[in-house]
Amino acid sequence: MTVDIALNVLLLSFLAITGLAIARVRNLFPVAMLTGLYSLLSASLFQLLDAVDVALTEAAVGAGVMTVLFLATFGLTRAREKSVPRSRTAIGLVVTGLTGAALFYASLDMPHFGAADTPVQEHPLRERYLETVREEIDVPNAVTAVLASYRGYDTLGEVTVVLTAGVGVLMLLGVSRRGRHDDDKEP
Amino acid sequence: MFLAAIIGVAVTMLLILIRALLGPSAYDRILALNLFGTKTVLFVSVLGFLNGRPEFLDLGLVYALINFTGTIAVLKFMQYGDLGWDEASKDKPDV
Amino acid sequence: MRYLLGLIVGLAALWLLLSGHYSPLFYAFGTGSCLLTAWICWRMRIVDNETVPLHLLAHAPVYIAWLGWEIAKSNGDVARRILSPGRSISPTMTTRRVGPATDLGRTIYANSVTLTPGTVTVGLRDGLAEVHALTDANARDIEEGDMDRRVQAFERRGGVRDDHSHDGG
Amino acid sequence: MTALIDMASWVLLAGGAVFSVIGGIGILRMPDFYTRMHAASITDTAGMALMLAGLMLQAGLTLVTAKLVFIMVFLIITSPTATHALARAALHDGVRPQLDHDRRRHTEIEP
Repeated sequence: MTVDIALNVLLLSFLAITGLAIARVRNLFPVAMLTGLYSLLSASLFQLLDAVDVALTEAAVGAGVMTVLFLATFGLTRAREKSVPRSRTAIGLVVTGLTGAALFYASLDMPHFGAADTPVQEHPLRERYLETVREEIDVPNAVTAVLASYRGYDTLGEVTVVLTAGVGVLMLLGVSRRGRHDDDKEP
Repeated sequence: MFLAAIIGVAVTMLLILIRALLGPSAYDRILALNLFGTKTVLFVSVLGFLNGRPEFLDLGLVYALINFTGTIAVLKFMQYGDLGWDEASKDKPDV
Repeated sequence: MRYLLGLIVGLAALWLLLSGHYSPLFYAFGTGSCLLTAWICWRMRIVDNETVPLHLLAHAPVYIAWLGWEIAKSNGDVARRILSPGRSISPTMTTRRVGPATDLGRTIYANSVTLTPGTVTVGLRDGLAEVHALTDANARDIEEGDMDRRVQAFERRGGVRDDHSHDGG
Repeated sequence: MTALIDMASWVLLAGGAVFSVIGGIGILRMPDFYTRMHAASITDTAGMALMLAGLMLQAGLTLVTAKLVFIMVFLIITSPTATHALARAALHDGVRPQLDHDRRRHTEIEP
């Protein structure tokens, strides 16, 4: 358990360093890469919390698709942050600080990690899903069954995200060169 | 012993992070970030074993691929200022 | 056709190893996804001896073993240089005419050079490889061309009998 | 036998960690971008391979090992490609290497 705590602290401090660097660097180009790094780190944190499916999504969307979208945006705009007067950054700092404090305060009400007396553990629906999933859906993973069948429409939206990732990869590897015309480049 | 391995990876990640912050050029940062990605792959792989759930290696596989596409995307952007475009398409239409 | 079959077999093996669930339903899913992928690749016309290098498969272990040994040696060397105090490096750029005849062979060569610590291929154009080496000795190894000959032999054993003369290196 | 395999896997894991840290030190110590790439390739080859091999010994002949092999193959194929693309882009962009010797037979790079 102490190992887990140490790793959590380590990853969180990496996250903090990356976050500070993102805030400080003015050239947006390294910032795009640093946000990718941030996603990889948070995905590792999710894995540490045993939420592998969330980690997968975070890695694919945060590190993969978001980087590509950032870069595509830079292709159309400038990749340098406009300098902002100090008074306005102070307002930003205050707003961020307050939001952070509110979130921290809210987190105090959350049950502890892995606590047994939470709705997740005690709700009667949980038993039903875990017991009947094999007969009803016949897939080995209960989470998959819930995602893909019991709340299939919701998942359909998420799958769209994965499709976007696929399109991003195709775009990158230059397979769809034929479809490109010069007139789709905005001035 | 997985602990020693994970500490090694973590220290490496820290060193790489320092290089990513120091720069000085954008290429140094890309190198550092690409490397940080592969270290993350090792990190999650060892972490799976450390927590006794090595089945989670799929995560490592996905990271390895994402990291590669991310790096290539960044480089493509740097070279052409744009994505999804290839030098070869100018004179040699495919198919 | 041979390459398409090879691709399907390869994909099926990949699926079987990654899936870990063996029941009729999953076999159906697996077969469907393999065939779909193979069809997409075929439609993109990228199924050929370059993307599915069946002919190199049999001889790959020998080359990989040799490459692994080379990588191990140069790893030790570069690690020593990093740890030794003072300046122990002498960065060198050099060029070498690449021996392998096919694009695939050249790529294998360039990637092998890059994979070996101490040397990085920075350019590959018109049969010339431009290499950045950490030390003068690394650069001389490239110029002597041991790896080049190995890749050529690997390529030739794989059945590419392209006997046009090279001007060596 | 199990103890022996355990021992071997520990040695591999520790070796991987050591090489990976050495590479990290190299990334900080090397004087310019191109030499840093060589240090990076240490962590990407020796560090990665030894560590994954150590994990493979722990997993034995299971699907986990197969996945580790795939990770290794992916990394071995993609890492030099990424490094090469990076080096080429840097050279193309006019990042000049600090050199002791320059034996290039052609000068493609604009001053």
